[in-house]
Amino acid sequence: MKMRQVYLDNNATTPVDPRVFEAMRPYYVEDFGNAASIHTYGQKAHCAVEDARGQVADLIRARPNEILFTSGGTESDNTALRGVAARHQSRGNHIITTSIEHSAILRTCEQLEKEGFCITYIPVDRKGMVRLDKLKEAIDDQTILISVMHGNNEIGAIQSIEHIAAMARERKILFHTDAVQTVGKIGVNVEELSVDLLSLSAHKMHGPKGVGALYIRRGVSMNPLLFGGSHERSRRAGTLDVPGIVGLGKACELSNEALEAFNTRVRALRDKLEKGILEQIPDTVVNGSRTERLPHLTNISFRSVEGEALLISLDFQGVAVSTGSACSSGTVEPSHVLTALGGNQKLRDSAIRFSLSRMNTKNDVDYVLQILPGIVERMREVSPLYRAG
Amino acid sequence: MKMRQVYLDNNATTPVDPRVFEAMRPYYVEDFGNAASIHTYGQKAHCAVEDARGQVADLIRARPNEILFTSGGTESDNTALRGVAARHQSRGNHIITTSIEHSAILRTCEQLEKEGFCITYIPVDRKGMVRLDKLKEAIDDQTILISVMHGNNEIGAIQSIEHIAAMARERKILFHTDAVQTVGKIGVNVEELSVDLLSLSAHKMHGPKGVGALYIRRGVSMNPLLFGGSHERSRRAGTLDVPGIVGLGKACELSNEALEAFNTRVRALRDKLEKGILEQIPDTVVNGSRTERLPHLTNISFRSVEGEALLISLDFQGVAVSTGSACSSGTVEPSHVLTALGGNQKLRDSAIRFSLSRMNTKNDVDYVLQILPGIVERMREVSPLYRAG
Amino acid sequence: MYSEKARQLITELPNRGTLANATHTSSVENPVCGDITHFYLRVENGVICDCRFQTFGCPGALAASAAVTVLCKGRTLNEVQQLTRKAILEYLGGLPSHKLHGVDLAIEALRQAIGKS
Amino acid sequence: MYSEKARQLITELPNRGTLANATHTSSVENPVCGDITHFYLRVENGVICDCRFQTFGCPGALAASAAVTVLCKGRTLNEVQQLTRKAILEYLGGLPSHKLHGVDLAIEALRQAIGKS
Ligand SMILES: Cc1ncc(COP(=O)(O)O)c(C=O)c1O
Ligand SMILES: Cc1ncc(COP(=O)(O)O)c(C=O)c1O
Ligand code: FES
Ligand code: FES
Repeated sequence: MKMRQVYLDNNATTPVDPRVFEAMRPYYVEDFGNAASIHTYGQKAHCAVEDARGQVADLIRARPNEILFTSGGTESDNTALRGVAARHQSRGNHIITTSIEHSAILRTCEQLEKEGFCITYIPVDRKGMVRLDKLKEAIDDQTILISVMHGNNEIGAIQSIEHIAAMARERKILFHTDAVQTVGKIGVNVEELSVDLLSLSAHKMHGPKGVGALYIRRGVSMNPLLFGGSHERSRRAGTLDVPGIVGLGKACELSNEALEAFNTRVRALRDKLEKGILEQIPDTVVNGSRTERLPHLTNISFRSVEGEALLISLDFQGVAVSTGSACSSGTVEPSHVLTALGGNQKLRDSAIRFSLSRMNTKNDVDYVLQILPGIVERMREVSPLYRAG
Repeated sequence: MKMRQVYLDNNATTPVDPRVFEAMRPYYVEDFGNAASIHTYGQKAHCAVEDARGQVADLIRARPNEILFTSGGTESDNTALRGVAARHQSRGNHIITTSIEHSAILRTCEQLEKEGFCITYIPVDRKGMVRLDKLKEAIDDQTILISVMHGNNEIGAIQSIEHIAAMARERKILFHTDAVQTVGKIGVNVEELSVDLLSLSAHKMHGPKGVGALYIRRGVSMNPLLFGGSHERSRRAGTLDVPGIVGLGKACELSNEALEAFNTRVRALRDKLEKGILEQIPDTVVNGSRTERLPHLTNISFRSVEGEALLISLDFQGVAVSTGSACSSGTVEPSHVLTALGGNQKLRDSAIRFSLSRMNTKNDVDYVLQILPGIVERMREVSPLYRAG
Repeated sequence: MYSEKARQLITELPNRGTLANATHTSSVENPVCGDITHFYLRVENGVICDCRFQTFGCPGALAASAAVTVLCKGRTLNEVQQLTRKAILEYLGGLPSHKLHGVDLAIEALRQAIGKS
Repeated sequence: MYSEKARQLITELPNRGTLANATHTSSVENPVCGDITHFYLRVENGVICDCRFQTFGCPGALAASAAVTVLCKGRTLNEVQQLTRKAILEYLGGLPSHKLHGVDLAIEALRQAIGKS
């Protein structure tokens, strides 16, 4: 008998929706043209790409020509930061971001520091909410860009982007948000958020890996990151990944339709899981805000239990979870996000992120609630740190 | 009755081989894990990626850990140039390349010029061969990198890379070659070529779009282009495109097996096509070297006939060709490669590139030879420039 | 990308070639793209009774020039003077946006031809 | 990634917990990764007749510590002193490369335990 498989690591990546795959399929073997070619093969590919551009734009309420296709969230983030930095350096050399950004932002900022830019990392409070007072203080007349993530990948904290974007707009500072974890999960409207730049990635919303997009508000000028052919109106060189882009478009369309269900059904599953764990397993604590939070995940520390050991024990029983950011080298490094929240270091190393998707079922949650207490109990029996109560 | 379809634009992009697609298929909906995740889903993905790395390495006779996966040839080229430039700028600010490189190299070089680097563009002779004497002259003690393409995408000219790489090695200068158009078509051996860096792209060899690789010789140090997670041993951030990478690996394996056939069967088809055109249609001339050339393409000028008009007329009859580089914006700009060869401007605007693949048949060639003479004749009847003889 | 009408014109290239007994001719080149159009008209009593063209140029220029010859034949010089970009594009069923200036080339060639006899 | 043996040890965690009547104990922490191992041995006439462990650490550290307890039980202190990294890894059927230092943690904890009585 095959073991039950329960995938609860949807913030790391999601299964491609079979309908997305079907949409992509014709563009590999048959309609394989290069979207830049002017013959019929090329024009078919070109049309497919433009349809997808419309689907992406629709989901975030942008105009199609404000959508730039990239190779994923990481490239979108790199393009936003480096593109603005390079183009606007004559106006100033100061960039503001936060201490809980994804590494695609943090590492790029570190590189920009080496190149002479000045970066301010705004701290967060114990709930993971960016300190708006500190952010306001940090703005000066050298500030050219503020980048604050929308929903955090590890704890799900949702920042009040409209608020921060308004602050930036008032001072004529460009504003970017990494919305890789929110687009397709909660309503994201670039007009309401009032952002200039926004990153998204297909594989976090049942689309394929290796494709994403950067929303660039009309009129925002920036340098390309990839130079070469004049694809994407000379804003990003490289032959377009036609099937990938079609998949991103379809994933956007399907997510759009499922937004409501996500917010009700998936949220209910998450709540059931979280409540079950907190009730059945003593000495557990939820990391980060439980209110300003994405509806599909919970990050829980199991006191005195080492996270990776718990992860592997769950894996041996068919349950996939994460200890934090999986976007790493396959080794577990202490989470900079949980570190930024402050608090006990060992509790940080005991954190498990459960992230659901619209493909999860009540049975999935029941299975986890059935096996998890026993595993945690055994791991505590082996833990030199555990004293019950 | 459906019109016959003949695709002879394989330098722009190739159809995915059905066996490649079958290899990729499981990694979308089922084995969809993130290769950086430590649970079973992640490990399956990780193993698939490492198998593919081996397949790529095998094709070019490299070691697996010398293969870096990218989003395509453009990113590979950008990474090579900018990565070396950024890391080695303390040693010098001079880079040598040629006037017939792909725009992914040329535009990146132009950007580096804006950032203070000094670039020498070596001219070519009338056959499209890089002037080695000029190249030798151009080397000085500020030179940190030489980048010369292996096979040209428009005319197919193959440069004597071993020769140039040896020159570079002697002077301790890093050497990069853009082999996007040669890998999988002729034997490419990084040891024999003695290169430090080599770009390749899957979609030029019946693999998927949006994935490529950069060979980085062990010991060569360079900066990343994309910053973020520590994927690819911190040399390129971004969630790995697992199915795409699997497809690249499979495409490498299949190309490896088909190399011999490519060099005989595809070459014979190309020769038949070229000979047929030159014999049946007066006032035609082959652009570039006919000896030091890729076996699968011919670039022919049809005197007094405008290239794009001929391209479209062929397209109306089901035949896809190109007027030069298709890696562009969908508008036809004069070819910088044919310009670099020198000669008549109108002849340059009359050029058509026919590029074959292992999927083409004798019937394809026969069909083109059947319809092309009539089309050219009609286009010459309408041309104010044509005087027969 | 190209309408049925444009495809037909590009494929058949009606009225192509020169006219030995032309009363009006022109030769126009777009300096940017290098496309060239020649017109040859035979006008009798103010009516264009025959009309030919030659074009070295992109599909848009070919289609537009051919369209103009078709639209001109049998019309008076006066009528033809009113021939607009819009009318030609309508006849063509549109052109790709980066090919629209092919119509201007054709109109310019027509104007030059009927301007000088 | 983990061998059958390692999986089994991590799942069952044999010999886990403390030993009330231990004659030898140790407490070791890897300062880099923060993994902690405690060993509890009861030695009679130079023979380890019982052995327990506690570990707060990664799966590699858990598997290695458990392996060491299994390998120690019923052996003499002398024999156990010879216990190598290689022997433990062999018993484990290997470990992922970035988990190999979990074995060193277990060996160090064993050494400390039998070093002091
Ligand atoms: C918040 C956030 N930003 C950026 C990324 C990077 O996106 P990608 O995996 O498409 O490179 C991720 C996930 O990896 C993420 O969670
Ligand atoms: C010689 C050469 N280099 C680089 C590229 C760019 O590769 P990609 O299309 O994968 O971005 C191409 C093709 O577009 C090419 O022909
Ligand atoms: S490209 Fe200029 S008229 Fe055709
Ligand atoms: S991670 Fe260091 S011993 Fe496990």
